[in-house]
This record gives sequence, C-alpha cells and structure tokens, in this order.
Amino acid sequence: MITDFIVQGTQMLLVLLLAPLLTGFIRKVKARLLRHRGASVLQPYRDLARLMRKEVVLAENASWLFRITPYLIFAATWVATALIPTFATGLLYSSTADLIAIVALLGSARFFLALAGMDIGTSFGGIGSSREVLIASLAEPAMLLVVFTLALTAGSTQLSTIATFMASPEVGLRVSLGMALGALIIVAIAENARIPVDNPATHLELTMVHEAMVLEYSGRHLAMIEFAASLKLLLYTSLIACIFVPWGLAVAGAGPAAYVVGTITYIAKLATAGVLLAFFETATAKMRVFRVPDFLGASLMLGLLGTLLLFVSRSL
Amino acid sequence: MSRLVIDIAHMLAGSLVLISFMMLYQDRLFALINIFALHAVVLTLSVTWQAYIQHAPHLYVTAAIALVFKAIIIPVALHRIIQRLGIHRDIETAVGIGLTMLAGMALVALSIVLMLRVTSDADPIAREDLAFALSVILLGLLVMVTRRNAVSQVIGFMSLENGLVLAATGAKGMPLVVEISVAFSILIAFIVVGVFLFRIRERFDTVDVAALDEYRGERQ
Amino acid sequence: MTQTMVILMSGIVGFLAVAALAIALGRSGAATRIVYGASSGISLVLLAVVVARIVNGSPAISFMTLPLGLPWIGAHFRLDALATFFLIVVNLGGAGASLYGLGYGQHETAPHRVLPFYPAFLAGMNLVVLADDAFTFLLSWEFMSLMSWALVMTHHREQNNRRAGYVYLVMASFGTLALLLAFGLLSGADGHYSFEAIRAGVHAPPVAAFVLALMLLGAGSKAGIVPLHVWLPLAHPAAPSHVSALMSGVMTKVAVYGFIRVIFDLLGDPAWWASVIVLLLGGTTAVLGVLYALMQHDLKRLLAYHTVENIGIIFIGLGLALAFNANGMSVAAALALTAALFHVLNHSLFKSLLFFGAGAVLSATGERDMDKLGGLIHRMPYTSFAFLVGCVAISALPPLNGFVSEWLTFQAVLQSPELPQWSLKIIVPAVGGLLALSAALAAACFVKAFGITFLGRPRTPAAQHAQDVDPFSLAAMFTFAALCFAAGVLPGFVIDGLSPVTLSLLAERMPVQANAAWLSIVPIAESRSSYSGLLVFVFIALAASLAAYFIHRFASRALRRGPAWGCGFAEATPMAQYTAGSFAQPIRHVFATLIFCAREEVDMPAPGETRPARFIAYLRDTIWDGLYAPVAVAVSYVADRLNVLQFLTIRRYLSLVFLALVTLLLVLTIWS
Amino acid sequence: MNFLPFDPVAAVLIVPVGGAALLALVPGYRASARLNIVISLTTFLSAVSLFVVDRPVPGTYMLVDDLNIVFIVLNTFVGFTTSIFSGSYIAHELETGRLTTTNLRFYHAMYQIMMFGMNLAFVSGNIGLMWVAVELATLTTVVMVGMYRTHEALEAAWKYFILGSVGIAFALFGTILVYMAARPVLGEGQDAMVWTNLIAKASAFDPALLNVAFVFLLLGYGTKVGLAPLHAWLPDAHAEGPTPISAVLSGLLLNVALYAVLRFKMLLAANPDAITPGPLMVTMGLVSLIFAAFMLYRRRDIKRLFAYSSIEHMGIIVFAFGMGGALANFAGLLHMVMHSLTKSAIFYAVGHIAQAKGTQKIADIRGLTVTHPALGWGLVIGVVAIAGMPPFGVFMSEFLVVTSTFARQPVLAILLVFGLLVAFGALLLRVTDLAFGEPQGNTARAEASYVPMYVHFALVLIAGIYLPPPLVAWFQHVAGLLG
Repeated sequence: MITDFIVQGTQMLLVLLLAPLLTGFIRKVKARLLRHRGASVLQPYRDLARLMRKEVVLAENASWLFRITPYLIFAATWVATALIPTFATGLLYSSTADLIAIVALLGSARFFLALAGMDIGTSFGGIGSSREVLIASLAEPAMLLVVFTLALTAGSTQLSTIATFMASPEVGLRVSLGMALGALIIVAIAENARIPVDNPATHLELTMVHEAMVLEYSGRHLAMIEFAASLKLLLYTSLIACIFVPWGLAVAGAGPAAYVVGTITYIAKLATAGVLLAFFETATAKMRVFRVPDFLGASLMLGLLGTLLLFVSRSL
Repeated sequence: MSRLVIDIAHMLAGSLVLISFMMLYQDRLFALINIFALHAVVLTLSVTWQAYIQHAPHLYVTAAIALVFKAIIIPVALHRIIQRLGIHRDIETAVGIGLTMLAGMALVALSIVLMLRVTSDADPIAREDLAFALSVILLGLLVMVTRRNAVSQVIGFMSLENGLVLAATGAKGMPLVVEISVAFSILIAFIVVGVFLFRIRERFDTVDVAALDEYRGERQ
Repeated sequence: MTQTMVILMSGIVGFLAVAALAIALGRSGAATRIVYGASSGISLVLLAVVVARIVNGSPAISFMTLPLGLPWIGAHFRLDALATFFLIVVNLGGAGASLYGLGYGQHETAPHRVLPFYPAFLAGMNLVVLADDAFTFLLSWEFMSLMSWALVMTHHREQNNRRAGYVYLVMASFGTLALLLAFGLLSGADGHYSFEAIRAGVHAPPVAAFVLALMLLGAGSKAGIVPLHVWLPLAHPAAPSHVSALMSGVMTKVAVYGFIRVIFDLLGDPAWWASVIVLLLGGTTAVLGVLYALMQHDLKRLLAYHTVENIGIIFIGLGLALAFNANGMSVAAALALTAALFHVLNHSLFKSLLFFGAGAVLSATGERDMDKLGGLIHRMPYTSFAFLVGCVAISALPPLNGFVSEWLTFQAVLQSPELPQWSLKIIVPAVGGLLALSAALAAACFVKAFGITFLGRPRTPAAQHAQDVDPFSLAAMFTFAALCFAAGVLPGFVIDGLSPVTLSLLAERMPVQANAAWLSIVPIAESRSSYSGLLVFVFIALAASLAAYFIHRFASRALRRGPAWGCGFAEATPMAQYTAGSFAQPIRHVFATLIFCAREEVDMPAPGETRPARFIAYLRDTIWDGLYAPVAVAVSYVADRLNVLQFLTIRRYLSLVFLALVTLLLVLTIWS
Repeated sequence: MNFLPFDPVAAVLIVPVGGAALLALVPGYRASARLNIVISLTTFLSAVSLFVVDRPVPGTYMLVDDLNIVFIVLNTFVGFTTSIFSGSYIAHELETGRLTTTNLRFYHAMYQIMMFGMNLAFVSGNIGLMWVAVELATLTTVVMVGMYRTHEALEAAWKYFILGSVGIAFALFGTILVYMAARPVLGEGQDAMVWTNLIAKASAFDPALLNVAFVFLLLGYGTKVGLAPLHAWLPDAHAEGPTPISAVLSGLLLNVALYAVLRFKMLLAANPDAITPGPLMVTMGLVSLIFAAFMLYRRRDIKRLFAYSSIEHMGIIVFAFGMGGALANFAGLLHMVMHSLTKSAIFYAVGHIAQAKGTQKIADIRGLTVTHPALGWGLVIGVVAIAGMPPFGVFMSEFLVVTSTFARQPVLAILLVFGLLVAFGALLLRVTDLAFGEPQGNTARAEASYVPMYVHFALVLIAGIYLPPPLVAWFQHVAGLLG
C-alpha cells in the first residue's frame, strides 16, 4: 500500500520533472538539425521560472474564468499524465480513470482554454478558439476510435491492462494496431499543436492556433499554460510508448530494481520519440488550416479501419 | 291471375319506359311538356289498372291525382311560365341526344337485369313493375342530368317521380301510397312555384340553373 | 391500490385543480406566485414519494384502477420501477421549473396565457408515466402535447411562434396517430387495451416489426429523432423559458419513456435487427442534431437543437440494449440500458439548467440572439457560473455527470465483439465513432454558446446594462448545477438506483457500485474499465490549488490590469469580436458544406469603392426542404384540384349523384 | 311503472306541433323567442322522462328502444340549447335588419315543425312514417336556409331543394323495395313496414331485393347525411342559412338521416344472405373523409369550413359502422353523439363571432382570443374537441375506430389516419389564424349567450373521461345488433 503510494507519487513528480526537459530536448534536436547551436536543453525550466516570477498583465475585461483557467488546465493535464503508466503499470490510482477518461480530461482542459481565448474578446482569441475546436472535433473521435481498437484488442480500456496485454506475446503483429498507431501519432501531432498542424514557435497571426488562444496570457498564467503544454506532449509520447512499446514496464509491486529499469527504459523511449518528432517537424512544412481536417480525417479513417479490420483479423 | 292481366300491366308499364325515351330525344320545350303530359296519362292508366286488379280502391285516388295534377295542371302551368319568362324554346342539351339514348338503353338494361334476377319468387306483376319503374326512374334522372334548363329538369324530376308512383302502386297492398303521391305532388308544386317565385322576385334573369350558380359563396 | 398511488393521483388532481384556480384568478397579480408556488409544492411532494420508494428499495408494484376512460376497461395506473424513475425525472424538472417560474414568471407579459396550462402540462406528463392501459396512455400523451402547444402559443402575436405552434401540434398528432396504430396492433381487433393483456399476448415477428416502426414514428417524433425533429427547434424556443426547459428537458424524456415501455416492456424481445435501425437512427440524430445546433445564433434554438443530439445519444444506448438483449447478453444489455437512462436523467438536469440560464439572459437583456450579447460574465456572475456548469456537463467533460453517461455508453459499445451478427459487429463501433464525433462537436458547440454569450465584451447596450436575475431563478439554477455535480461525482448511487429498472426489464443489473473502492464505478470488472468521478475531481482540485498555492507563495502574485494586447491591434468596436457565425465558420466549412449545402459569398469592393464589404453565409435545412416542403406542396396541389368541386353547377352535382347510383347498381349486379 | 300523467312519446311530438301553431300567432320576437325556449325545454324534459318511465310497447307507428332513446334525448336537448342560442342570435339579426319580425314568426314556427319532424323520425317505428318524417324535416330546413333571401341564400336553398328531392325519391324507392321484400313474409299492409316485425323476420326476406333497397336507401338518406359525392348541398346550406339552423343541420339533421341508414343496416345485418353493407359504407366514408379533409384547406368562409368538417365526421362515422364489430359500432354511435354536441357548440361560437366581427370571411377575423376571449377560446376548444384531441369525447371514438380497424384492415386504417391528419392540419391552420395573432376587425364586445356553448363543451369533456354505464349498455347492445 505505502509503496504503491510512493510509486504513484514519484510517477506524478517524474512527469512534472521530465515534461519541460522533453520540450527542451526536442527544441535542441531541431536546432541541431538546422545547424544552429540552439538553446540549452534546460531552457524551458528557465523560461517557466522567469514567467512565474514576472507580474501578470491582465486585460481590463478579463474575467475570473480567465484567471483560474491556467490552473485548471495545468491540473487536468497533470492528473491525466499522472495516470499513464510511464515506468510501471498497475499504479495505485490507475482505477481512477481509464483511457477514455484521460482523453476526456484533456478535452476539459481544451474546453477551458478555448473559453479563455474568447474571454478578452480579441479577434485572435476567437480565431484560435474556433480553430482549436475544429481540430478537436476531428481529433477526439479519431483518438476514441484508436481507443476502441486497443480496447477491443485488449478487452479493456484500462491502460495498465492494455499495456500488460500488449507486452504479452499473444498480441502478435496486427494490421489494425499499425493503423491505430498511425492514427494516434497524427492525433498526437494535432493535439500538441506541432508542425504541420500548428507551429509552436510562430506568432504569425493567421496561421497560429494554440498560440492565438493564449495570446493574452502573461506571467505565471502563461507559465502554467506552457507547462501544461509540455506535460501534454509528454503525455502523448508516453502514451504511445506504453502502448506500442510496452517493454521494460515494471509490473505493479515489483521490486525497486524493476522500477529503476522501467524508468531508464522510459527515458530512453522519450528520447527516441523526441528525436523522431524533431526529424519529422524539420522535414515537413506547416499546412493551411483547412487542409488540417483532411489530415485528421485520414487519422479518423485509420482509426475506423483499424476497428473494423480488427474483426476481420479476429475472424481469420 | 290470367295471362292477359299481366300483359296489360306489362304493356302499360313498358309504354311508360318508352315515353321516357321519347323525352330523352326531345329538343323543344313544348314538345317535352306535351310528352310529359302523355307520360302522366299512361301512368294514370297503369295505376287505374293496378287499382282494378288489386281491388284497391284508394289507388283510384292516386290515379286521379296523377291525371289532374300531372297531366293537366302542371303542363299548363309550365306553358305559362315559359311564355311569362320568355325562356327560349329549344333545350340546350349538355350531352348529345344520341349519346343520351345509348346511355338510356344501358340504364334500362341494367335495371331489368338487376330486377329480374332479384325477385324471382315474387309475383310476376310486381317484378315487371319494379323493373320498369327502376328504368323510368333512371331515365328521369338522366333527363335531369343531360338538360341544361330548369323547366326540363323539373320535367325530368316529375317523370322520375312517376316511376316511383308506378313502383308504389305495383307493390301490392302498400300503405300510404296515396299520401305519398299527394306529398310528391306538393313537392313538385313547390319546385314549380319556386322556379316561378325566383322570377317574380326579380332574383334571377333566367331560370337556367347555370345562372343560379353565379351566386355562390367563396367566389369573392 | 396502495397509499403511494393515492398520493400520486391526488397530486395530479392537485395540478389540475391549480390549473382551474389559475383560470379563476385570471390576470390578478397574485396568480403567478400562487400557481408556481403550488406547482412546485406538489411536484416536490410527488418527488419525495417516488424517491422514498427508491431509497426504501421497495420493489412492489402498485396498481390503481379508476372507473374512468374506456367504460369496460377503466383507467389503469401502475407504478413500477421504470415509472418510478421517470416520475423522478418529471417531477424533478417540474419542481425546478416551477421554482424558476416563481421568479421568471414575474417578467411574463401574458401570464393568463401561461398559468392555466402550466400545471395541466405537469399533470399530463405525470399521467403518461403512470398510465397502464392504451387509452389512458394516449389520452395523457395527447393531453400533454395539447397543453404544451397552448404554452407554445403564449406569445402568439409573433408569426414565428404561431408557425411553431402549428408545426408542433401537427407533428404531435402525427405521432399520436402512429401510436394509435401501434396500440391497435398490440391490442388486437377485440381491444385488449390494458397493458397486462398486451404483455400477456404473444406478438408475431411482423407485428413486432410494425410496432417498432410505428413507435419510432410516434415516440420518435415527440422525442425529436431526425428527421422527425423539425418541430422541436421551432416550438421549444417559442415557449416561455421555464416551459422550454420542461419541454426539452422532461417532455422529450416522457417520449423516451413511451418507447422503452412499449419496446422493452410490452412488446417482449424484438429481433436483433431492430437494434440496427435504432442504432443508426440514434447515431445520425446525435451528429445531425449537434451540427444543427452549431449553426444557430439564437441561444434557445441552439439549446433546442442540442436536445436532438442528446436524444440521439439516448437512443444509441437503447439500441445497444436491444442488440445485446436480443442475443441474450443481458449483462451488457443492462449496462447499455443503464447508460441510456442515466443520460435521460443527466440531460433532464443540465438541459433544464441551460434553458433556465438562457431564460435569465433573456429576461435580463431581452435578447436571445447571441450576436447581440457578450460580456455577461461580468454583469451576471451567478447566472454565468451556473450556465458554465451546465455547459461543462452537457459537453460530457469529467468530472461532471454528462461524461459519466457517455462513458457508460462507450463501455457498452466496447461489448460489441461478443455480438454474433456481423452487421452489428461493424455498426456498433461505427456508431461509437459517431457518438465520439457528436461529443466533440457538442464541446465545440458549448464553447461557442458560452463564449459568445457570456465572454468577451458586450456587443449591445442591452448586454452592457444587464443585471443578474432574481433569487428564485438563481436558486433553481444552482440546485440543478449542484445536482449535475453530485451525479457526476457520485455516479455509483445513481447506477444502483437504476438497477431495479434494468432488473424489471432485462432481469439483469449492473454490479453493485456503492461499495466499489474510491466510489469509482465499474461496469463489468475493474480490470476492464473503471472511473471515479470523485477522485478525478479531488485530484484536479488538489493539483490546481497546489499549483496556485505554490506559485502565489513562492513566486510572484503581482498583477496589473492593462489594455488587451491582441498582437498590438487596438480592438475597434465590440461588434468586431468573433460572432456565433464566425466562430462556427471553420466547422461549417468542414461539415456543413455537404449536409446543409452551406455557401459563403464574399463581396469585396474594389479599392477606392466606398461601399462596405459583405460576407454572406447561406444555409439550407436540407431535411425540411427535402421532406416537409414537398408534403406541403402536394397537399396544397390536391386541395386546389379538389376545390373545383365547390363551384360546380347543380346539374353537375346531380350527375355526380347519378353516377354514384349507377356505379353502386353496377357493383351490385356484378357482385351478386 | 308509468307514474307520469302524460305519455312522453306523444309529448315529444305534440308539444312542438302545438308550439309551432302558437308561435305562428305570437307577435314580437322577444316573447316568441322566450316561448320558443320554453317549448323546446318542455320537449326536452318530456324526452328525458323517457329515461325514468318504462318504455312504451313498440306499436305500429311508435318505437322506443336502446338505439333511438339516446338520440331522442340528444335531439331535444340540442334543440333546446339551440333555441337559447337562437334567442340571442336573432336579437342581433333584428338590429342589423337582416331579418324582420314577420320573418321571425315564420322562423320560430318552422323551427318547432323541424323539431317535430326530427323527433318523429326518431320515434317512428315504421319505415314509411320515418320517410315522411325525414322529408318533412328536410323541407322545413330548406325553407329556413333560404331565410335571408340573398342571392347566395336562395341559391343554396334551391340547390338543397333539388338535391334533397332526388334524395327523397331514392329513399322512397328504397322503402318501397323493402316493403316488397317484406310483403311475401309479413303479408300486405302496415305490418310489412313495422320495424319490430321487419327485424324479427328479416332472415326470411329476399336478400337480393334487400341489397337493391339498401343501395337506394344509402344514397337517399346518404344525401342528407352529406356523404361525398352527394354532399353538394351541405356546405352552402350551412353557410348561407341563419347560424342556429346551421347548428341544427350539422348537429341533428345529419344524425336523423344517419339514424335511418343505421336502421336499414340493422335490417341487412339480420339477413344472413344479404350483402354486407360494410364495403359500400367504408368506401363512401373514406371518400367523404379524405375529400372533405382536403376541401378544408381552401375554405374562406368560416361557416362553410365547419360544414366541410361535418362532412368529414360523417365520413368517419359511416366508416366506423361500415367496419362493424362491437368496438367500431360503439365508436360510431359515440361519435354521432359527440359530433352533434361539439359541432353545434362550434356553430354557436361561430354565429356570435360572425356577428361580432360582422363578417364570415376567415381572412378578416384574427386574434379572437385577444378581442373576444370567451368566443375565441370557445372556438379553440371546439376545434380541439372536434379534431379528436383529448380529453374530449371525440378522441375516445376515434381511438376505438382506429385501433380496432388497424388490427383487422391495416390499409383502411392507414387511409383513415391519413384523412384525419390532413383534416387536422387544415382545421388547426384556420383556428390558429382565427383565434391568435394580432387582432383584426371589429373589437366591440359581443353580447352573446355563452351558456349553451360551454354546457356542450362540458358534456363532451365529461364524456371523454367518463361515460355513464346505462349509455354504455345501450350502445353496446345496439352495437351488437348492428353486426
């Protein structure tokens, strides 16, 4: 019991610690790929600290909603992330929410972010929110279809169960799982506002989505949001990791040794994911907003096909 | 009951039908009226005959009414009306005479088929009578339907009613026959007077039914 | 007949008495307070009675027969588990709406057109749920429609409201006639109208098929299944807001009740393919409903359309239940049915709440058009908070109740692999996808609804000078908000409360939730899936407050108000803010181009021209144009053709008679 | 035990006749209007006494049984309420000068004669007598339809007269045929025309003859029922005559004719070999229903609108009897009663509305519930009731017809439902215009007698929820006889 508690706690802290690092790491790699030296890997931590110390400049007509939103987003994302088996399955609170609930938690975060974008009443906030909900309205179903595929394969929506199942030899290689992976990656890119859907670095008004929503935020609020963003990125990477490369995950109740191994493999996975993402982002260009639906539609199709092919492969 | 009796009844009833046919192909009002008078006379005869063979004295009353009222009063009245109202004398028909005749044939055939097949066990007179009565009724209706002007329609109706009387008298021992014929005479009187009244009240310029239909709700 | 029944019946009689009283009181000022006070009182009593039944877990079914209705049958009433649950829904909504009405009713311009019908409407809904024979059922059903129609006609001087009332009542009686036919089939030629008799009877497959179709037409048209939904977005907004709340939140549920009662209870077990129809209808309804809603800029109409979406979700649940039940998977069936019923309860809660909010906005600003509102969160903090809760709940976001029922539905969808039929194997996940899509779109829809109405800067003086509403309305809203929260955080109790229903209809129930760890809910087994609204809430609350605490404690807490940054663009006029239309533009571009033939027309003046640039967006309601307009055209065509017969000459009429006679004689000749 | 000093049946007939004579003499419309009410009330009371005294033995001419007892009482009741309504209606007509006092003498006398005719038709136990009575009633109404002497009125009366006369002729021929059929069995003379004998011996009659007879009777009396395509007289007669007459026409005369048809249907039902009249009646009923339903859409005149709705309902009733069977027949009988109560009430409302607004054009009447709440809501209630909405009585009958039909003849039921829906659409459309919206036209208060209207509605409402057992028993018995 106690150990479980400790494990859960460390898991929660671990994700907090690793999230900015991952962001920084990806930036570093991208910079390298572009032959810049790039900022230090620890830069995100510094940014967060700086932002937190700065005073908040709040628009006159900002409402209470605008002020509490950052904390809500952060909390929701954090809780969601904390429920994903990073280095060990069968966490104490894993029964709190299954995969569907995790998706929904992110949904709540987005809901409030979109509202906050509209609170000041600037056109940019409007652009951001309306585009964000458009993307979400396609990404969420795609995500859920991926969840279906997994759940129908593993017979559960409980991440730990899925992970253990995927680790088990009986999975084998399945077309539908491949499709699910593809869909999930597309969703992850869209959800984290990465190229080609959105560009985390740009502030070019007409193209930005996420940045447009948070345009009015400053100081600690902005810090919370940035933090939440990087947590989300971590969440998706570790989600993909724990589902599709579940190896090395420590089983609940295993000794500390297993946990250490789990942690190391986990970090390794993150690193590879980061490098891959960086490669991808440097290789592709940002697409027009109204091409995004097609992009996501593809993932929707993949998800659906995955679900349907599942039965075919079952029946074979 | 001797064969002769039946034949006479048969003959009279049949001639009624024949006269109805004559009405069908009349195209002049006065001629039509005269023929109707003839119709009434024949009816009188047949009713009288029925009264005689059924030993039903009250039928003589009916016969009398038919004679006086239909054969004399009404035709005269109609003549008057036509002159008074200056209705032009020839009847514009809605359907061509020939077609009307054919329709008449069909109707007679229909009624005979229907009736003969019906009362196979009833006594022959009644049967024949019914058959002819039905055809007279249908022919009368046909006249009403195919003629455009009110007078000829009235005549059509009256011949129809003659058919009824024929049937009623043919129905042996039927009560109320006299009352009914009286009632009908009154009805017809109403109609005729109605035609007349409209004229007097300056309501309608002609008694062509089409003219009545000018005044119709919802034509605003 | 038991004491409970007596109380319920006297309550209903009480409603009718209040209606009579309202007529007597006429336009007197006190009328509003008296009527709504009495109504809420009675509803609360009825609510207490039925809730007590659930709490005591008394499974006994109470009957009552009155010497009314059809003479040789009498009026039967029956209170079983299903009825109990729906009575809770009805009277909860009734009590809330009446409470709200106490305040909102004061703004009513024509109270004498509302007060007599309002309690009668409540009585009608209660009667439908209690009725236990076909005649009583339909009588109450149609009475309910009639009373709500009268309420829709309250503001009859507006052409649109009259049209709404017309379309509504015609659709309603269409539905009733369909139900008539359905019951005609069920009760047979010699009229076994009592539900016992119908239950006892065996219904051949074709009969069952017809009944299902007719029920989908009858109950579906009242619930608002696409394409029978057209009356709903017209009628619901036209009524006074608390009535809209009742119509959207409760009356549609009564329709769902009718469907469940007939299909699950009276008809026995329909064949599996029945579920296919229900599922597909549910899926389409859900998605189309929310898309319609997204296109609206009238707040109440948006809510009304959104009701269509939720009905779709409920019917998806019912369809799943049918599918599993037909294949003997009663556990899964119980799960699906529970999900559907849970959503019934949820929707009645948050839809009423949202309509209350819309009504508050309406009475504070006199506006229903979102494009004329904005920034209300500053002027009406309480209303906007309650409305926000409603939005979060209806968007199916944890930890509120909307999420729980949709989560359960998803869990039911995930049972599909065990289904033997291939078509179901394929369709169920696809429908699950539709469900997910509609959920996501719903979130978008309510970001828009709340954002445009309450956030940003006020677009009109009306919005600028709005004041928060009276305590009664607020009380009603906050009660329902609290209920949404409770149902979301402690779903286990609701599920256990629903178990008698599933037991009575499917002879199966979901596992007992009350003693699950951390009050989490476990549909099948914890290893498969589980969710704990309580923990999620606690964690979020903790995390948020921790973060806030640490930052304020150890980092800065300084704050300065300044003009909005907006990339340096000074915001010109509030009207330049994003409007409902512009917010929905991307989604319209993606989805509606196909479904609503949406077109956009940009008219940009050449440089130097002084005329303003124009942007016009065209939308067509394809369903109306494709389905209803033709009917209207056809009817008026036939009417015109036949109308000639009013203007014939006497001779022609005579010829008609003549022809009739000859035909009949001919028929006779040929016949014999 | 017959403790009454008088014979109710005789009273029902004699009172109106005497009244007519009296009214013909009384000058001054106030007195005569009051007298009219008193006479009608007396007739009604003596009819009610039929409930308490034991029924007279069926004689050669008179007959009181389960079928007609209800209709006699209903008839006299509506006659009574209408006389009240007519009182206030006539007053207004005099003010506007559409009628003169001399007209009124005639009017009141005729009114009572008409009541006499209808009562006679109901109590007569003899097909000949019934024929005479129905025709008497018809002719009197013809005269009253022409009362206003406008072009339209005279034209309507003329049309009614001609078509009615043809109907009379048919009915008579049918009657003769029935007599012919009965004579071989029952011997010559009156006996062969008495209901009780006819029914008793019907099985021995020549079926083929009965068939032909029924065709003529159906068309003859059907003309007065207003079944399409024999309906042509009905809308204009309703629209152009004084409204009390419209009320009586729709409420009572149609019932009288229908009653006659029912009697003869019983006759056929009692003869095993005769054709089942069902199909004929079902067809005519459906045709009338659907035809009238569509006609409702293009009506511009408020009284003509409800006249067509009467055709529609006659269609429903005839359909119900055509379907036959315990439920449908019961429904038909119930529907007859409900329709005559509701429709006459509607005409009361319409009469006052037309007077208050000074027009019968639907287009000129708007927002009645605002300007004349009592009348406006009365109209709404009436339409709701006649459209078969609960909790009114028509709903029960329509419920029974539709449900019992669908189980036996799905297609017919669907046609029926289609007709009902179309008709409902039209009526609702009109009443929405009439009763709601921005008020239009004259908004002066109408001095009207609301009592009769709302009494009728109250009765219909009660009947929709609770039917008194004896009524049910009688109807069920008759339903059995109707086969």
